[in-house]
Amino acid sequence: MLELRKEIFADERDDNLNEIGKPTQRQDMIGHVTGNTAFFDDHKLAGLLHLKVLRSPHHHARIRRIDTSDAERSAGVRRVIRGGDVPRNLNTLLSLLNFGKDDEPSLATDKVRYRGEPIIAIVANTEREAFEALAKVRVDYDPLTPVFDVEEAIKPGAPVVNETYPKNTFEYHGKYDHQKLRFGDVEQAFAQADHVLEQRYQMSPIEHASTETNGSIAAPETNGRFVVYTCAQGLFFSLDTTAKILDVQSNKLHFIGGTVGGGFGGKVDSLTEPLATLASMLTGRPVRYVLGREEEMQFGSPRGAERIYVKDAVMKDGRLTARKVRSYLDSGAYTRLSSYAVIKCAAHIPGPYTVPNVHADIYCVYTNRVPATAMRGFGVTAVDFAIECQMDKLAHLIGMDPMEFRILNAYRDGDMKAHRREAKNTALIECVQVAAEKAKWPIREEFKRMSSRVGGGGARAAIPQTRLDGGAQAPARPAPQRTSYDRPLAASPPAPAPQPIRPASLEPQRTPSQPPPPAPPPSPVPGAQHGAARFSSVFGTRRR
Amino acid sequence: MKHRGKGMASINYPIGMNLGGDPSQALVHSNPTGKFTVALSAIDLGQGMKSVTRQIAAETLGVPVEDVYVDTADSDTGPHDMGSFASRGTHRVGNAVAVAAREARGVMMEAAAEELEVNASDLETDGKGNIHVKGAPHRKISTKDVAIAAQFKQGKTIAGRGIFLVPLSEVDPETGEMSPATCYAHACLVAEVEVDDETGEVAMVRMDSAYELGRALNPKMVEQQLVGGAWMGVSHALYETPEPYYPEPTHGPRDFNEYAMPGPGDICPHDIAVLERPAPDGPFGAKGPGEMCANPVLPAVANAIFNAVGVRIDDLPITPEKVLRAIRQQGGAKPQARR
Amino acid sequence: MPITVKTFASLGEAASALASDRDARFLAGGTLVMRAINEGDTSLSTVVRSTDRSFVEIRPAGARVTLGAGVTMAQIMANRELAFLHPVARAVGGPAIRNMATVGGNLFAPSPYGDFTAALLALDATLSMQGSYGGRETPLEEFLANRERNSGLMASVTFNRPATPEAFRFRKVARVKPKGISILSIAAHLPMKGGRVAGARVAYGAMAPTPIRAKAVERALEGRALDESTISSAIGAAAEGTSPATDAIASAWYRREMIAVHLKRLLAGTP
Amino acid sequence: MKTPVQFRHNGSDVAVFVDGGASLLMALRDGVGDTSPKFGCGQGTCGVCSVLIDGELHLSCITLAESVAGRSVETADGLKAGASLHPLQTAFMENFAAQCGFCTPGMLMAAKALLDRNPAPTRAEVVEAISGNICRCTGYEPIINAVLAAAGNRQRA
Repeated sequence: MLELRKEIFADERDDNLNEIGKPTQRQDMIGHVTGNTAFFDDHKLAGLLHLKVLRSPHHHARIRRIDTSDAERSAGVRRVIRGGDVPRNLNTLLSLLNFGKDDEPSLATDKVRYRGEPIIAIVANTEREAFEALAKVRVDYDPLTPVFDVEEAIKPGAPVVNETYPKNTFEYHGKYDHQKLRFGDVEQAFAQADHVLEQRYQMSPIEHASTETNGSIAAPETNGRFVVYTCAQGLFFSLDTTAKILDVQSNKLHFIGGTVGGGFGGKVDSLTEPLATLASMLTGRPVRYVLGREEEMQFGSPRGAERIYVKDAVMKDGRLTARKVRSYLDSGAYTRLSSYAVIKCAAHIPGPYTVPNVHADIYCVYTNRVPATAMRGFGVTAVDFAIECQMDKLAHLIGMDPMEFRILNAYRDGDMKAHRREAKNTALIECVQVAAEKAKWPIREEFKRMSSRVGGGGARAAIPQTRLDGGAQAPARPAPQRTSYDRPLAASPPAPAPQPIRPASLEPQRTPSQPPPPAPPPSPVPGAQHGAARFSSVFGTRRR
Repeated sequence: MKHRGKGMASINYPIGMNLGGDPSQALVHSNPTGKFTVALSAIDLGQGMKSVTRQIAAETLGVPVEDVYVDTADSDTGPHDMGSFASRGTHRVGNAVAVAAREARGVMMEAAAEELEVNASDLETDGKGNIHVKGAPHRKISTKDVAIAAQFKQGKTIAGRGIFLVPLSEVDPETGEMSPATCYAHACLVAEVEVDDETGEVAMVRMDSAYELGRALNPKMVEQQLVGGAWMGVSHALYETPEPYYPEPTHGPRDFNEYAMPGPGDICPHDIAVLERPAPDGPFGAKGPGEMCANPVLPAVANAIFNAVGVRIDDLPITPEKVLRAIRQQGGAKPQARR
Repeated sequence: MPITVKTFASLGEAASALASDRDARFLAGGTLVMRAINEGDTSLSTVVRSTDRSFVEIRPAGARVTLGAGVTMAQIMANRELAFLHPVARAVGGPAIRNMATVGGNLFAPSPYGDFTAALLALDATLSMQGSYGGRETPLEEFLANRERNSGLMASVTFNRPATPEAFRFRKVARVKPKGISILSIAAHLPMKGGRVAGARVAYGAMAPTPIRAKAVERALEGRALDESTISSAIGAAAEGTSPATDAIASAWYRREMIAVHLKRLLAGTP
Repeated sequence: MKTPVQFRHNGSDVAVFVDGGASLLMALRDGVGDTSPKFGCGQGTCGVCSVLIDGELHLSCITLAESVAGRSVETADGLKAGASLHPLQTAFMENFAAQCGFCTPGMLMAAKALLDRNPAPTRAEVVEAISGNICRCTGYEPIINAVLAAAGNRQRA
């Protein structure tokens, strides 16, 4: 059941709209309920061939020899594809954004780095014939010691998973094995804290488990082009990745997709498009490459596991004064998108709270498992689990209500965030207040009166002097000039930062003075706040 | 014996990715009878891309939603879009569609002005397929007639191009200074669970939540995301993983019998409040509910389990085995203060 | 080579076809064989079927019930005289699977599957196997002991009708509701004579590579009233003789810990 | 070597040639050209290929195509009566019970199998009826509500 709480922030909206905000029926719904919606696999082409890949049974092994002679003679086989047949058999997805080094082959040649890594592709008339041919491929391996634990993998002398990154960590800024976040001085805050709590959290890998598995169908089109029916979550991302791996011009490829049976991040890797297209080029026939369910679950890329250490400093009165995070994202054998999740994670620390001292080191670590990829909230979901469990423990530790503890530390408009950008358009406090009300979770009056729009900025907008690694200091910066984000409302003088609240358990009778609720805003100028009008502020060169 | 407990968590979520710049494009054009097509390469994976951009285009053009059809995704006809991930669709593509629709609307109004012999600035749309002089609704012309005139008489193209780009944000190697996103969605969720202290089984009792996502462009589709996303959050918290004994890579599930997710018999009531604090740079203020809806559920469930039986499980997923071992280690369930 | 499908009118012919071709598999409900084909099991090149009526027959009359090996879970749920087996049949898969899954197939289903077989074990089932030269009877327990090495074709299964409806109890424990695969399942036939258990048979699913009897539990119950002391001594013996697997759903440790808890709940009649 | 199979498909007779061991799902999608049943696993564990055979719910991916010879097969593609939607289809639309839409055809057939036998199911009966069908988008709640609505039974017990 969903209710719209229109009265909250009403002064910031113009709800006088025709189509926006209406529960209009989905454009695609009738296709869904009639079964007429066409997914990639619903395009039927004459003379369709089927592609299956041989996958490594080892977690980590050197490939000594591959013998495909029996497979090539097997009934119905049109083509056997080896790594050597792939024009550019080394890629990394984010190379399209100039981020990271090519580190992953389409088909392994010298070495396999995870169980399930593709080695040989077979193109045959039927799926059965492709399976029979796969069973006839002979591969000799020299098994190597695998490493599965992120903290084992970064120890000196650990087996090297991926030679592109010999330290088993992604390289940031050409010099670091992790991404840093530095704001203030956490060590000093720990020294002065009433309580310090350090805990370890483990996010598990997760399978996207879309009901439609990954797959694509590639076929020769007119003018020497190839059409590819795909389930890709990024159409040009997949097209350009395929063009790079096959070393063809992008306009040789015509990708058709856009209607996907669930993605959740599991269809951004172009797991099938490059090989299906290559197979179509090599055979001149339409080729279908669809993962089976076990393949999808075990060898399609999952959400990466994360091991997160959180160390916090908290005062008796509930103020969070420092947060230090060390996190290891398990990227598996190749980078895919984990290197980016690390950046997203670093920017997210310390969560939606204003903490004067923050320190984070986030690592992208290689292990001998299926490469991880994007999934719904990756880089954030895991660290939110860690931070919010930690917040519950801290509230318990100082005897404060967890809702009130969140409200007290919540970031507010005008506060400076650890990644050195001003917090704007914040609404955490209001979410906590409404959730408490819905759940009939009692919170004290002064907490019900607090607002994301009051009490931020001022001293809280400044950047503290920051201790950098190697002893250097980044200078403090005073509160920045107001930016284009600020609304007329901000004209009312920013109230002082909230007074520390003594936890009820210590002194229940004492209720400190709170800033008054914001004055009722002026009634909106007609049109001035129309959603469309607001776009004008988007374009141009606003600095974020 | 069974124990009930409540836990909460609050989160924010960055809308969109930012690595190498984050652009989306859209093209909007009218057919000769005033019906509009939005051409995209953006992907609909069920989140409702085709539908939400359709409403944005209709609102901006000032025509009924039935007069707009969204065509996606064909790389020959749809202009570039980064893709459907990072909760960027509504915000990035929505903005691009709004820009394209505004350009098309401008041509449409010029063409109408020429037909009505007034200044375009004196005209407005009624959202029902007509354009009329402000304050004089009887002096009107239908979008159909405008399109026909533009096409066959005036030689005008009622069309628009739109792009929305979040420029590249450099990341400082030493301090991590960066602009990871342009706006943030917010949420707070309360989970109530029931824990069986003999088996370690955790059953969901109910969820109450508040999600702030700028603007609910379509409340029903927002509800789809939030209800389904919270279910996935429960699944992450209590059930699923392809590596049940991580980091040991053994006993991986091979099918939907072995891959545990909450069944229709495991779900609980979920009451949701939606707050709308418009993002200054969002299409009609919208942010993106797609990913963040699952995030508060994981910690809220873990915290509820502590409230119920006094054990902290910091290692996902929180299986009955982990809960049982922790309760045993603690010497039995230790229920905390009821909420 | 491509797969050949051979359909026979009689089970005897089907059995001979199976015996003469080591790459042949018998197709009943399809839940095992069709999946193997879809997933590229190349060890299988012949599919043998039979349209023999007896294969899908239910003979519920009398103290011993007989089910053709091709009888589906849905058929059982539709048969009033088999009410005592309805909870067991309902525990197998979802509605579609129950329209396909057969009694015979369940006997071959690897752990943690085979909850129906556990019930048959508690009801002292005997199997009639159709070999290429005539049939033979095999106690279910004996069949399971060397299940992989059994030759011939399952024709039907015959088992006890519980003395009274209350005398038969079944419980399946799963993570996912209502259609999860087993952490474990327990079936118990506890006929009472003069307030005491007479002829107890208790069986477990998912507590060993195949469903097994819990003989120590049976001993603890036999000849005693179902009171607290009896139940607690039964619980004490609950895990005896079990060798559960660790899989994606549960660890061996957890299964061993849970068997006592759920046996207690089954015997005490608590949810 | 292909084998001919004849059966009734949504009320009309069809004949297709299949490979040995081919599933009904392949026969429907590649032979008949009805793509409303989907491939989700080939294992009988997800339900997106659900169809009715002689009125009973079956998983077409683990049904041998030859085994439906002479029988009647219904798919989501046959739910409509001419141009007008089946009450279940209308209810799924009104309740926004589909997102990506991939599980929807199978889900609809599971629901039809229930309502054909039990026109006024309880919530528990609906839950049981769809328990073999995986949906990764919706969290099941809107689907359960849609089936109850189609049955004209809003009871939530």
